Amino acid sequence: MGLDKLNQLYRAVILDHASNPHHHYVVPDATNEKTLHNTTCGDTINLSLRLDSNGTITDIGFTGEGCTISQASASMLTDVMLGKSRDEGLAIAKIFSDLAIGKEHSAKEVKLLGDAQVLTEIMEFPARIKCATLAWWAFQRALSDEPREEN
Amino acid sequence: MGLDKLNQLYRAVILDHASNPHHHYVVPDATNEKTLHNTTCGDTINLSLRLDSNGTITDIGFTGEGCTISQASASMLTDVMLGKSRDEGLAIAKIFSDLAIGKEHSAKEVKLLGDAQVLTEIMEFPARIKCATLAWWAFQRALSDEPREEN
Amino acid sequence: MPNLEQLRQDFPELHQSMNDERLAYLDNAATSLKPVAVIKRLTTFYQHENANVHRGTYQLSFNATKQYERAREIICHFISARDSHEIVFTRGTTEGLNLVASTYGEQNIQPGDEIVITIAEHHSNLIPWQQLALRKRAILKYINLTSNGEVDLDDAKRKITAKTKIVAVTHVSNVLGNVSPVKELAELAHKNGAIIVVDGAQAVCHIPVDVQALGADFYAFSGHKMLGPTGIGVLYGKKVLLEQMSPYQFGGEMIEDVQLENSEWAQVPQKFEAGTPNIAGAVGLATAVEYLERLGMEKVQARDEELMAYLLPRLVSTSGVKVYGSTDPKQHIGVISFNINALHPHDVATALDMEGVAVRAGHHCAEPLVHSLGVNSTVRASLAFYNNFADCDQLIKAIEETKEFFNGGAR
Amino acid sequence: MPNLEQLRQDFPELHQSMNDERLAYLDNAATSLKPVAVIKRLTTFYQHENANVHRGTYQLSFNATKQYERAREIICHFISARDSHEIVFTRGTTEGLNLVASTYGEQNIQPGDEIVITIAEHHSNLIPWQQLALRKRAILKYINLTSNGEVDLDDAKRKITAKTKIVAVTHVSNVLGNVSPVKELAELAHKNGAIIVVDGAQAVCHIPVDVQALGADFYAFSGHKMLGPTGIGVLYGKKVLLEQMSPYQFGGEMIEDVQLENSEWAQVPQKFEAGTPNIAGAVGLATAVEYLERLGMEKVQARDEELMAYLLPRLVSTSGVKVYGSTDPKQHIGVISFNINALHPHDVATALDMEGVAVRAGHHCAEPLVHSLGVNSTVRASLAFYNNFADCDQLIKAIEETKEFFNGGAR
Ligand SMILES: Cc1ncc(COP(=O)(O)O)c(C=O)c1O
Ligand SMILES: Cc1ncc(COP(=O)(O)O)c(C=O)c1O
Repeated sequence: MGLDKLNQLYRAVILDHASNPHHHYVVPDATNEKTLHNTTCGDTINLSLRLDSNGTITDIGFTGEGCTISQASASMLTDVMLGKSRDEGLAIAKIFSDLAIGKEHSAKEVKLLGDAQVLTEIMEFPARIKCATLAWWAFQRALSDEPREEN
Repeated sequence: MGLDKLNQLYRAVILDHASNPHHHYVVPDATNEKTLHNTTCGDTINLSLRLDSNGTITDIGFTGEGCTISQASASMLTDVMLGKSRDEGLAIAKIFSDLAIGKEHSAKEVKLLGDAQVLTEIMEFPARIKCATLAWWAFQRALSDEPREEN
Repeated sequence: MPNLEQLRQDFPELHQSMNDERLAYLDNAATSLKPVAVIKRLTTFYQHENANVHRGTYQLSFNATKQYERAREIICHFISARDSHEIVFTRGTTEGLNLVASTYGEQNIQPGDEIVITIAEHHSNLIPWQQLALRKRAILKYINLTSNGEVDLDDAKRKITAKTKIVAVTHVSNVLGNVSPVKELAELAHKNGAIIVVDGAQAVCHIPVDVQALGADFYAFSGHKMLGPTGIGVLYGKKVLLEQMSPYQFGGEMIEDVQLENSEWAQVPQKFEAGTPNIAGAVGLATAVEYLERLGMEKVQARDEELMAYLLPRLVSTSGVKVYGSTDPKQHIGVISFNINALHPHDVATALDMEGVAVRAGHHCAEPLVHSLGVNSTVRASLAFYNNFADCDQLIKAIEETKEFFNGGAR
Repeated sequence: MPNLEQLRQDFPELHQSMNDERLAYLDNAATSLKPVAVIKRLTTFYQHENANVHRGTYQLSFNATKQYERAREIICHFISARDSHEIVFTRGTTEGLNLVASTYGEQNIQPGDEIVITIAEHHSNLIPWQQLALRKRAILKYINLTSNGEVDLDDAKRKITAKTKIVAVTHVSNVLGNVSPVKELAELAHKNGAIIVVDGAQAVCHIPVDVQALGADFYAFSGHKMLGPTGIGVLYGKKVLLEQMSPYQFGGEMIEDVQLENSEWAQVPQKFEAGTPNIAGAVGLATAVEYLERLGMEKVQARDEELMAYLLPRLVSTSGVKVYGSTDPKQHIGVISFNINALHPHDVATALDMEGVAVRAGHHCAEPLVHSLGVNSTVRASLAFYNNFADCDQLIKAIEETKEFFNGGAR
């Protein structure tokens, strides 16, 4: 197969986000926050965001170490989520998680993912799905009410 | 194969010992004693004996529930051991245990086993070796100095 | 159910001899035989798909992980669990039950609390609770059986109280073959704020199991008793319980993060699967389950009942034979325990062995139950759907010859 | 050692493709491939010899027991243990180490006691001790490594003191591949009245192991990393220690006698093997050991060294590649960890995967060690005697192409 197929995974937009990630910071006065580890490689994503009283995401950022895919994915996520309501955000994150486990969504829904649409190609590289979804899970966990271990 | 081969295992002498076991009692004032379980079938053998100050076995008896083979073997053991010294007894028990795990002994040594010589045929019925050796192990354990769980 | 003789072709071990006689394998409760499909699956896995799971970044390893997790899904469906995260792979029933006692039990049992089991339990569902009770200064109570060998529900109502924290019960007895009233016991347990742990070792290969309908909080079983490989088993646990529990073993795969001084646990079920699991075992077990599902568990059950309806009355009416437990074949799920006159079960088993009949003699790792029958041991014949009437006939004939040998000829 | 190409024929998985490329399987430290002999042995066992062990009163079961116990003898001989009773079958290394921590550790560690491990430990030989220390309010100390990645014996002398009760150390590092000075550490431990527990997971398939010469009190390893099936492993323990220890799990096979209120344990090793063991796994592992013994572990080691002497300098001299640990190939027993420029190991592994090269990327379940290298993760290539120079060349070539892809073309 060789490396040609890699071009499909490492699109220019992905490499751009990875080398110049957007919102690469910890949100000051964050209302919600979650750190997740990718047990496969030891990578971590910390996602922090601020919800205002209307439930709108007024700031969002990420830090942590990771591969091209996980960094790009987190960067794309922050772009998409900024300014969305909590519920809109969760709905979009669910679309992404669903695609990652092979469920179908309409083209209209997929469009909501913004740049992150390109990551759906990741399904061709199943070993990397976890890298792509880590940030989205962190987002869901940060906003969910689960009384689970908070970092 | 059928049951013909069974005659080889259940010799008349074995059936005799099993139905009319010798020394089937707990030795009063026993100096040494050991109960062993056959985990395969839940059978037990209690072996008790009295050593006098010269180290001679002046009485020996067994109780417990078991199959034809284990009862007959215990009965034969008591016959052989009565009047022997501790060391002679242990040497004879070792011959029996050795035969059970496939080691060879001279015809002269095997003769020391008395009626129990017939049990060496048990090697043809490997699943029953444990039944035959239980009493002999109990004898060894009763006389050994191991500080192991005493019953 | 396909043609029976055809089905028997699926089990190579059926077609061999033992002591130069036709083999009648009637020790299925100890371990089942394996169909060709399972053996082939193992071979293919080891030849072409073998790789470690979870941490792989290459195709082979990803595929192995997929097969392993697919096995979880298949088993989840087979026992009607809600979510494949509720399926923990273990070595077998024994490990599953120990896991619950050492984690849930260790965390939740206080001095004075009560653990209730039945007198019919296999040692694997008895000693873990007994030792837990001893460690915690808790009280272990035994539910009695009726004279028929069935769990006495009236006694259960007396024994299960507000002090009870855990009820542990076998789904099907490995000595008498009867089915416990798991649903009723689960309701009793839950009404009293306790959980119920079910030992399904003897059930899964014989009757359809629906853990949700049963109300089981935990349900443990072994692959090797249900056509699968050795060394693999399953612990089902309700997700909310599994999530509360601390890990059982520590090592690879079960942690999110390790610091020098402490560690953060992974989510269920990985939290309970430290180290490299029995990957081929899980994959082979999935094939065994698919085999059973293809037959259909209702049909498997019907076939078991047909065989038992044939064997039980014949055994009961053989002179000198005492059968333990119910006289209703439906209360003998695959299992009959019996004794012959004054013959010791071990002597009987040796004689049957000479006639090619594989049965077990002993206490069947259920000493309290066997002692409650007034004996030290029994002979146990246990059936699977791939047995046939000829196997039953061979057993009856061998029993007749055994009686003759010990009472007539030699004795 | 027979003809190499002939030997490679013994491993079917070597001869397949991955992502349409020739497969270069360089993840042997995660799990080894299986020779035909082992796969065939499993097949034969399941087809014709399958039965439960220990309690059988019939021929088939007796034979299965004999095979299972014969496996114990073979393994006893392989690692030069004194007595096959010192061989406990486990699921793998992780379970073996947990067993020691939960029994010997639980019984012998008091508040304030010290447990000493090295910074290089796999999580399986770290978290059990960490958690034991937390439970017991004992102190966990880490021996540092030299800049070469080797165990710093001077630091060991400082850390192992009269307060030390347990020293736990890996025989061969799964990240750097170097050999720990087990003998010296054992002497230090014993001089201070402590015992030493050795993680042999990465050693047994590469170098001759003599547990007595090493002075190991416990030695744990996994079957699946040494040509054997998954789900089976071995814990060696000195008999006098095993005899003092309480059981690990409770159930069938491990008791002498069960009363309603308490139980009497069986002798070693049965005391530690509750429930039906992985019978086929043990039998298959014995075949794997016989295969290795037929080759001869000295020859296996020589072949490993030959491959490493070829690969290491080539990798070290590839521009942009940083190899961790020693530059001496003899201190890379089967294992090399490296990184390429600023590329993330996971991205590298995906690229190598596309080229048919199976390697691992991550912390290799040894986070403290990997962090001590100043990184979060590495790429790890690991060899076995059935690899060849073509595999090494394929890795080097794929690295070159990967660099080009990320630095040239796309990036
Ligand atoms: C050094 C070391 N210790 C322990 C283990 C754990 O072995 P297993 O996963 O077979 O229990 C491994 C393998 O992953 C290892 O490399
Ligand atoms: C009712 C019951 N529970 C538990 C077990 C233990 O199963 P395993 O030995 O596979 O752990 C058995 C089988 O021996 C059984 O019949």
